[in-house]
Amino acid sequence: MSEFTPLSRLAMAARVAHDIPEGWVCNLGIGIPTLVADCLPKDREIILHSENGILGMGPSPAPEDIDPWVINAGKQNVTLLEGASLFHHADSFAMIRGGHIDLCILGAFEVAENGDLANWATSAEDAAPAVGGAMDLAVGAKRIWVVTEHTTKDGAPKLVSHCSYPLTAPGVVDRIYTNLAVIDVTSRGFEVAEIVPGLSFEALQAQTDAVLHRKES
Amino acid sequence: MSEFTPLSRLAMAARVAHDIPEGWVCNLGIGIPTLVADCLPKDREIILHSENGILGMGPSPAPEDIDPWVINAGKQNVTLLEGASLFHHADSFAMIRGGHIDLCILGAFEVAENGDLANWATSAEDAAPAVGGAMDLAVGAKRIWVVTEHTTKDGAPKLVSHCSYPLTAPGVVDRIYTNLAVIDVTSRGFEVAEIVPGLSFEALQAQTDAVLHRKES
Amino acid sequence: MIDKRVRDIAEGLEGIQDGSTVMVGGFGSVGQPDSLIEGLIEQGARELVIVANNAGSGHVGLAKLMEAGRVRKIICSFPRSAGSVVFEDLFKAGKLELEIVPQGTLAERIRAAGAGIPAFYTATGVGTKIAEGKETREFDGKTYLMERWLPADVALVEAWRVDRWGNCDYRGSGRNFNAIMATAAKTTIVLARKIVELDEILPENVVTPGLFVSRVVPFQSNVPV
Amino acid sequence: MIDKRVRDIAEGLEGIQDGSTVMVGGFGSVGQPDSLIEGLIEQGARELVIVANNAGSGHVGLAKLMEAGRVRKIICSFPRSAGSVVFEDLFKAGKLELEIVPQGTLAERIRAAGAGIPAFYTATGVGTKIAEGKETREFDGKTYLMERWLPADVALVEAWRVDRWGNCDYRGSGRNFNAIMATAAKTTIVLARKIVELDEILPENVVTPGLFVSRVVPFQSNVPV
Repeated sequence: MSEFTPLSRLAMAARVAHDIPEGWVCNLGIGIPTLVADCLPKDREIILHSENGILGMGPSPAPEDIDPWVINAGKQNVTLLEGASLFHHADSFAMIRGGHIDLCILGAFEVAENGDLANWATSAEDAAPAVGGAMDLAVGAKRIWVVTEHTTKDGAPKLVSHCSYPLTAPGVVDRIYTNLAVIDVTSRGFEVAEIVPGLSFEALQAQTDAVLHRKES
Repeated sequence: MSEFTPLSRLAMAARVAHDIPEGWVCNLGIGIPTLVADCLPKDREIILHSENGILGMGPSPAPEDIDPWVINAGKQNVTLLEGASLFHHADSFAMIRGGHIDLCILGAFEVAENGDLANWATSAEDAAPAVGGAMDLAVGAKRIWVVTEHTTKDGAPKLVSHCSYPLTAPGVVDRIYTNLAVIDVTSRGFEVAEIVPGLSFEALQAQTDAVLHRKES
Repeated sequence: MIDKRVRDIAEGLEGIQDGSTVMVGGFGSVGQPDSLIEGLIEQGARELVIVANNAGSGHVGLAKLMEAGRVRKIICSFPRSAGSVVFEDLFKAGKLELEIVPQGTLAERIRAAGAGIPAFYTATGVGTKIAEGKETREFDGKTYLMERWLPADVALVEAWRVDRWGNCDYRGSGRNFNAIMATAAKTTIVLARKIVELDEILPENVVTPGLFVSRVVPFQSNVPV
Repeated sequence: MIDKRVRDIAEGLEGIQDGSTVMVGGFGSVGQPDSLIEGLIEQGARELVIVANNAGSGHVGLAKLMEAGRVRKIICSFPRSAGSVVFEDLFKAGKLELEIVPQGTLAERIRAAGAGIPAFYTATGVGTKIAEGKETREFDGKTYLMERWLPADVALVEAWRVDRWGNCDYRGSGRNFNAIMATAAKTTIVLARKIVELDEILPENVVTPGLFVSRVVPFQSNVPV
């Protein structure tokens, strides 16, 4: 039996942050993706976009510095960096849908080996699904990275051969960061780029509902 | 023989200006329409729009007050009133095409009795016609008033049964101000609202290539 | 003199008809014209179609309007959020029609209505439930959905500074849906946090030019705390 | 550190290929990036497709570029104006392709390219020569034309204040086509009248957010007087 430690939510966020190059414009979804903001390397300028009309978001404010008029898409108070800009929803989504956002980091219910993303509704019969900006981001951003636990709380795989939940967008995911591995979505399917120390490829495969490929070197 | 004096270009502009109610947002085309700006009643607030991104244009500046960065669609230096706003071309034409301009005053080569307007090209074979914003204004503004000489310099009628020149837009003209008359375009065609003193209805008809109707009272 | 200022909320909301489509600006708590919504409950119009990003939360504002049975249908991107109990109850009981629109498509449909564009194509929603019943079309080898404009009878908007011509600016992230909804309605009613003189907002800093605005309502809080 | 500033015009225009579609901002003399156009003549790219409102006048700027035989086609709304002699001569001689687009349709096609909208419908041009060869379609009983987006390889833009992230504002009527062309090109090159620090343009006053801008060129007049 191998010993391994799955990454914490914050460690997953930090792992993603590590891969974002200077100068990229990034949009962060709700949940673990939001944590990425706090993990960005201090020596790189990375510009954060929020759907509700902010480019150049800074860290959360100290309680005494809260400006109630400045919130992010998750409705949390945020700050503005020097160089920030403010705009309305149509301009904001023009940035997204026009391909001007370098990277969007999203959570997921399921990702399929062909890059299909399901992250907005947990069943086709869902009474009142809430899509928000997920579909726009999924098709509009230049790259989609998903950050998610490798399996559900019940141990069911979230990386699957076919999504069973309603799609957010077909074939859009480029890369997946889980608490167990970093996986690229390629033309031949899931390609494992990295596994947490102590976890075997076979053990990772056992928690995944699609064939994993070893990275060609 | 009756005695009459055709209106001068400035008098035509003044006649049009007289009919614009307070509060209307107006766009003025090149030529006589531009003169309307100088004839607006001083006791009415009328807001002038320019395609190149100005709402709230004021009169021409004195030579020493020229700001070379503020010009109208005719490329003339203009001023900004208190309450003016500046925007880009897509927002400016969104105002026009979205039906937010109360009135557009345009010149014309020909106007037909069904409201067809021809004011951009003088023949279908025109080597390099120049349309500018005329088509957008013609279909987008809530009302189109044409101000023009009643005939060409050669005496050919400009108010016609059918336009011979390429159309700017079909069926859009509401009212025509000429140097001889004010004419409404109605469901039964041209309806004469006003004639310059001394000119008979018959004499006006003789200079018009479509049936004129007397206004029903 | 052009003066779009009205005395109070009641005068600002005069004439809103039963069956109207009403846009409600704001995103989260920023730029939500809460006191206009409260005023709309007073005003009494029924069978409303509401266009907003969310479907309200708690028992105030939009949620209260729905709870009062005034809303026939809601068009939004994200109805289910923390505290959206009124919406969920009404929806489950079949007492509220729902049209889910992706947030960017919602914004663009509103902008299109203001700009005279009856329909446009977008990649958002292709290959998903959102595409059901919608026309698709290929351009340059990629598939897009056709989406229609979304005009309204009334827009309820909150702005920061507003002058008597109706020129507006917004504070912080407050322009969100407000600035586009202002362009898309027959009657745009702006709740002004501050009413200012004509020359106070510089021409280059006006976000909503006055021609989009019908009535300017001075801010006064009628929202129960 | 993100720093989009380049040394000079030559560095700003590096890599523009033969056959590129190049947008040129400005309306009248306001916001025309004349020195970038002069630089493009130096740079040497040929067979260009130019998108601009006008077709130049006199023998400077755009007219000079055309006179130098670098332009294959021009897409504009108003080619024939006082002094457009170079355009008229080339056009009559069959040496220049021309696509006439109504000004509002031109602006909207450019905006659509920046916003990821491959096509939209407009009433402008219905029943005219402009409609020839274009699809029409009825919505709610009214006829509209379908128009396609108009993306470019390069946009040449003039702004007033620009910071190292590329955030821009514009002076007077200078945003005109500049602010929309900045969104529609793969490479947007901004001629900055003033280069300023990151915090000098307030967030609410930025007109072109920096993400649209590729290179910031300090203003220097290379335009022969």
